[in-house]
Amino acid sequence: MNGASRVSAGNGANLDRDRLTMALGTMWRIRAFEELAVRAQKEGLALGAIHPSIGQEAVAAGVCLNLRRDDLLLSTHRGHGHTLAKGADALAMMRELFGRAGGTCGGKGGSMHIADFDVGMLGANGVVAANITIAAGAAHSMRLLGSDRITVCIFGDGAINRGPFLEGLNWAKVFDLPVLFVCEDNIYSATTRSTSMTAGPGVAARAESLGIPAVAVDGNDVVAVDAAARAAIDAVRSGAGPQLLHCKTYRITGHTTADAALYRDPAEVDKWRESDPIARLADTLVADGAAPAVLDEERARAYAELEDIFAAARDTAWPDVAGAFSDVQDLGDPRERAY
Amino acid sequence: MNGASRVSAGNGANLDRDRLTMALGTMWRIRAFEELAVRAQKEGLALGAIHPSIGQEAVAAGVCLNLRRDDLLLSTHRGHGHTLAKGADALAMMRELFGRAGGTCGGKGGSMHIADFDVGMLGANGVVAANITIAAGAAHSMRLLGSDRITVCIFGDGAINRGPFLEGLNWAKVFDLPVLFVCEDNIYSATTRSTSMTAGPGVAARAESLGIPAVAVDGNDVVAVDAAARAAIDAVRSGAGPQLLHCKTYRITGHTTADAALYRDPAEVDKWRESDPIARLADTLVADGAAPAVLDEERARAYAELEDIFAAARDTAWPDVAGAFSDVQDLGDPRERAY
Amino acid sequence: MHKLTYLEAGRRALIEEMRRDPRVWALGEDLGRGGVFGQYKGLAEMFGPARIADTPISEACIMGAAVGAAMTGTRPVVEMRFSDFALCAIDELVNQAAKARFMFGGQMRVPLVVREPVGMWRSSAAQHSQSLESWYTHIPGLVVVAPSTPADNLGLLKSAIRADDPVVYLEHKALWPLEGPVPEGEHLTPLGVADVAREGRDLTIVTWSAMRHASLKAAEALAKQGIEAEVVDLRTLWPWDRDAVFASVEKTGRLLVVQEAVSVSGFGAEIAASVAEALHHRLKSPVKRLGAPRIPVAYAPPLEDMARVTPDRITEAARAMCVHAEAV
Amino acid sequence: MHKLTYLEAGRRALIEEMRRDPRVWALGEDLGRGGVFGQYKGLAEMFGPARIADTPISEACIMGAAVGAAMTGTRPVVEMRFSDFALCAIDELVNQAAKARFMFGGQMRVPLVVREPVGMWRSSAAQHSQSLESWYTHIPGLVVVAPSTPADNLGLLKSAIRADDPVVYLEHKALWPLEGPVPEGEHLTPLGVADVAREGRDLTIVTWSAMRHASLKAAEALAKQGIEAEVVDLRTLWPWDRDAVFASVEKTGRLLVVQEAVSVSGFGAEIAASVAEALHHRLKSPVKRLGAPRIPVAYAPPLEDMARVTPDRITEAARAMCVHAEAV
Ligand SMILES: Cc1ncc(C[n+]2csc(CCOP(=O)(O)OP(=O)(O)O)c2C)c(N)n1
Ligand SMILES: Cc1ncc(C[n+]2csc(CCOP(=O)(O)OP(=O)(O)O)c2C)c(N)n1
Ligand SMILES: [Mg+2]
Ligand SMILES: [Mg+2]
Repeated sequence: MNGASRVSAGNGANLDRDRLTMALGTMWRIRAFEELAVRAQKEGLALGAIHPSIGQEAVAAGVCLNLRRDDLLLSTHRGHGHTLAKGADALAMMRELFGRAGGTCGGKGGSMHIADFDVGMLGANGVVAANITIAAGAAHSMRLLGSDRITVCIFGDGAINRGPFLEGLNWAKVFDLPVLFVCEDNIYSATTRSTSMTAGPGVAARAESLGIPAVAVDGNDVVAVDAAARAAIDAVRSGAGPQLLHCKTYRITGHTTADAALYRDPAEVDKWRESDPIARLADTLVADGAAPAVLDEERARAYAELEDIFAAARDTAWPDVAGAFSDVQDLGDPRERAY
Repeated sequence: MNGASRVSAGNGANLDRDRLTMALGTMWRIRAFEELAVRAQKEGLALGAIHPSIGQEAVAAGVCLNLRRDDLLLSTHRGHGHTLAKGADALAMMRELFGRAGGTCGGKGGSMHIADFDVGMLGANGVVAANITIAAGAAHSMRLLGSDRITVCIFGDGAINRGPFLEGLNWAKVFDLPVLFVCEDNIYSATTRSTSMTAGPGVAARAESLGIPAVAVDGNDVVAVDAAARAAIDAVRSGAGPQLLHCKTYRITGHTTADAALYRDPAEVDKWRESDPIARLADTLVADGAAPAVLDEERARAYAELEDIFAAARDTAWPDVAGAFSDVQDLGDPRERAY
Repeated sequence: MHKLTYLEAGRRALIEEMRRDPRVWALGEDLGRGGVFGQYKGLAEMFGPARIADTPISEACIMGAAVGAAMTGTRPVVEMRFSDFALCAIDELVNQAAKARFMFGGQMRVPLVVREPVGMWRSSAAQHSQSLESWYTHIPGLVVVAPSTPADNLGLLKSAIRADDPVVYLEHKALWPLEGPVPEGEHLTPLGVADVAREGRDLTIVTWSAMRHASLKAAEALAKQGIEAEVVDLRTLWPWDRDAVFASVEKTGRLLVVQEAVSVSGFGAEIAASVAEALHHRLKSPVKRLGAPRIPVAYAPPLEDMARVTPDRITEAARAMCVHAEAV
Repeated sequence: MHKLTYLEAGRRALIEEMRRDPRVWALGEDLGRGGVFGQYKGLAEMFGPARIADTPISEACIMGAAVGAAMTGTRPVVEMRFSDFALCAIDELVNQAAKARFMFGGQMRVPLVVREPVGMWRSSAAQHSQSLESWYTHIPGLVVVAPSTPADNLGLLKSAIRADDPVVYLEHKALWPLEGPVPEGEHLTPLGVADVAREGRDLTIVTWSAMRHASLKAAEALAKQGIEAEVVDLRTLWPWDRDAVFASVEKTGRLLVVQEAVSVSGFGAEIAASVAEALHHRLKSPVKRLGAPRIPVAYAPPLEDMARVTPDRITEAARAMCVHAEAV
């Protein structure tokens, strides 16, 4: 029944060292971004809720390695990593977290609504599972327009119990659309262990019951994620219809920066820390003969870049208040009846 | 994958002739009710939309044979048969269709909102799939109250593409509730062949992907439906958690009385007419040694009863208009700001 | 001018816009067989199943997919069958379609039209009779349209499809068979502009959708009593035509809002409050709203009728306003 | 009297009612760990996981299951986390919970309470900041409650749980930490009764939820200018306390409605229209509404603030009404 085939890790296979070094760089940039976002929140610079993806970087990096710049990506409330990996401008993103001018959304959206249409990133979403149907529609649109851009939709393990998961996957398969669904399974939905609220064997079985091929992969092994994503995306591109990738990973931080996550066994966290996706990739590359110094450079470059970005974002002005009234709609006066 | 086990028809097994004669009577009553409802609509007596269940009687009869009067049942827009089989008063139902005083809902609901809480019939529903989550809640309530009443929820093949199907089944399994889900698969959702809009192998596979055992059965064979329902309901009663029954049947009429169903191949309809569930049961009983005259009596009794009911309903007064303002809510004046 | 029904006018609008703009497509249940009321009859044959798309019974996904499609370069026309079923897709419409452009800082637009047949239609009962236009007028980002005549169903639907905002387009089920004159050539009714359906000096009736016709009947009855009512059909509820309404009320000094929806927190409250705020000193009598009581719509005709605003009820209310004012 | 926060008062209400009535239970995401704001802290330990039920992320099923449960003898308290997510469960609330009793001819009732935290809470942005109370007041069958103080959050939540109607219970996120005096013994605030939070002779401010506090601040500022505002906190929006509002406006001759929600088609329109209809001739100045512009709530604080009705804005509007009226 639980028929998701497993792609084993890439260790031992022929490694494409350049490609993986790029992935390492991406992962370090995500890690640095998230750490600085957490710091920014402590300092009152990042506003609203921040959902860090520390520990989950291999999913973003591994999937997006296989996407074209003009492919489409939809994400979740925990979307910084995906957005960076898709190629969005990190300074604009940080400015958005700080609510500043020049943010990806002009400061109107914040962390949960980051989008960068220039790189095909169609948005985080504050509503769990909502992007699944929107992704189906984006793929539908590409079909109608005769475009070969594919759509990738990432969602969490908690999202698979909401109706749009069923409706969106069914839709994608009925219309045989070019979509890759990625379940980024970090074991928790907010403070709840997702398995306790999830009937049956899980996301892959659900996808298969809808006729959508599903593959489960170690989501902390970027080599494996890359390989599985490549296979699934090749299938999508070749017209085989929607595919699903189940990436098993772990949320190292609390649900938000405000969540101490006391409901978890510290031993569980420790165990997963040992499976840090960045360290694992570095080990793999070193074992393959890469020079540790080169890898350290990736790290150093990422933090240097992000520290600069942090400072630049902090020094950016607030957006003009007129922005509160723009981009609402063409018709009608948004100030109507205002105070 | 499509692992729904199949219960084969009862032919050849030891038949409980009394039980099946009762089923025959129920089926004839449903058939007669529906035919008179159709006639009533032609004559302008039955109002609103009427969704007849002609040809589907074995599902209602076979499932409800296994229910206690105090068990709970939730139905669909096509719910007359289920409601009758659960034991509701046919005259009150006909009055409801005519919008008359003494209708099951006092004339406020009509065909799509028939309910009879006295016999555990918690309602038809005008919103496809909506009763699935309500059924989960009713079962949840029984659990909390320490009651041993089980809940049965019937829905159509079109309902399995709506979110509440996923959410309700997942919920039932997560809380391990005593519910039987029955998919009454009549091949069509309104004018659409359901398979064309349904990804994957179908309802049983979807249930199984949620850890819910599923059985498929010939829904035009009441012996088989009875046996499969009994097994599933025994499992539910014994605490095995939710179960699903997939009954394959056919809608002989159009979607509503207003639908000529020209989108169907007449040969298809003819083929299914040959599989009429009432005729099949009668044949089975005769083959088992029952006297045809006794069976004919069931038919005659049903039509005689329903003709009387038709006349009685027609001669019933409209409800008092004060009813438009009652049963709205305890608090507040429903006439507030009225014209 | 030739004659078309309200239904045929909507159908013609869609055909014309689909011919004009290949990015326009329609999606909804049973569209391939013409849709539940026949509004899409023959369109699948004309444009093919890709552009007249049959969908699963998945209102949330119909709306969500339309949002995704509208964001990415096509122009979906969503069919919700009954406006009541749109309640299965409210997150998609309100949290997504209406807000996306703003949340994302104007990176894109969401040019979709949601067709939601509304209103009472004999014995459709509580889950198939609602009119929730006031909800949508409350949501930043949405345009709300409620045509009342064949010509307007042609001209407004075409304008709605051309608009770059998400438009909630409320056709009234009871109006499908209504016949009326429709221009033969290209006909676009501008969004946000009311139609003065009848001129009059004594009181202003502001209305929309099917109530336009009830109001015109009432106006005739009132005329026989010497009261000349001006009937202003808003046509677009957001943005509504303040200028037309205010000009009329300045002239007549009396405002009666007539709506089919539940009166409490109905859109009539917005109109009445706006006029009371702005034109208090010009009013010869207090503003007044007519609408349904705060009850679900019942199935039995005599009970259902208790939820109806009828020409008689309008006439009576209007007369009371005029008579009363003279007495003051 | 002792002091409790608004959050603790709600928690106490639920504890008291769950102790009193074994049919009461609560369901929602993360409740076992206290809920997203800590409103349920310790309750799972107190009442067990069956009565403080953790649920999947399935808002539609949370609401639908509550409808089924309420129909069959238990009394669910539904937690929606943010009122915005209730938009995923609107069919269940509006087409099912609100209508079932009526559609089924009064065979049963649907005694459930839906807790929906509302309102702006710094930088929560467009999908976590909405106030849609006017929607619910428009729906026959629903009761709508919006407490503004700890004592009321205790007394109203208890009354809501005891009511046999479905109640939409709107707590304001910004009020969670607000401290205030709360009676020690059994405390029930009746539904449908307003609270005159401050007496005054010059104008009536009708408000609810967090805007009570902004209005009281404004009233203080106004007092310094010699204007005495009466502040009427509705507490229950449906049914709202017409008597209290009308009595106050008859006294002051001026009505200012203050709401956090979008003003267009907000509940303030219902209040303003009702007063304009009934008390036109008693008004010294036109009715007036304050509310948010018709914009989604932005993330960046300076932009977010453009959606806020502030004490200054209230003071200014109230002053203009009083001054203007004197000039007339
Ligand atoms: C419809 C909806 N319900 C509830 C929430 C509140 N919420 C935000 S994130 C979250 C947990 C989501 O879990 P998962 O999908 O596994 O994603 P993760 O946070 O683990 O990345 C919840 C319940 C929401 N945003 N939307
Ligand atoms: C949410 C919703 N969408 C659409 C409809 C309109 N509708 C009524 S019945 C029906 C077909 C349902 O098909 P199925 O579930 O197979 O039941 P059947 O009519 O075949 O018994 C549709 C689409 C509805 N009532 N509710
Ligand atoms: Mg998760
Ligand atoms: Mg069917």
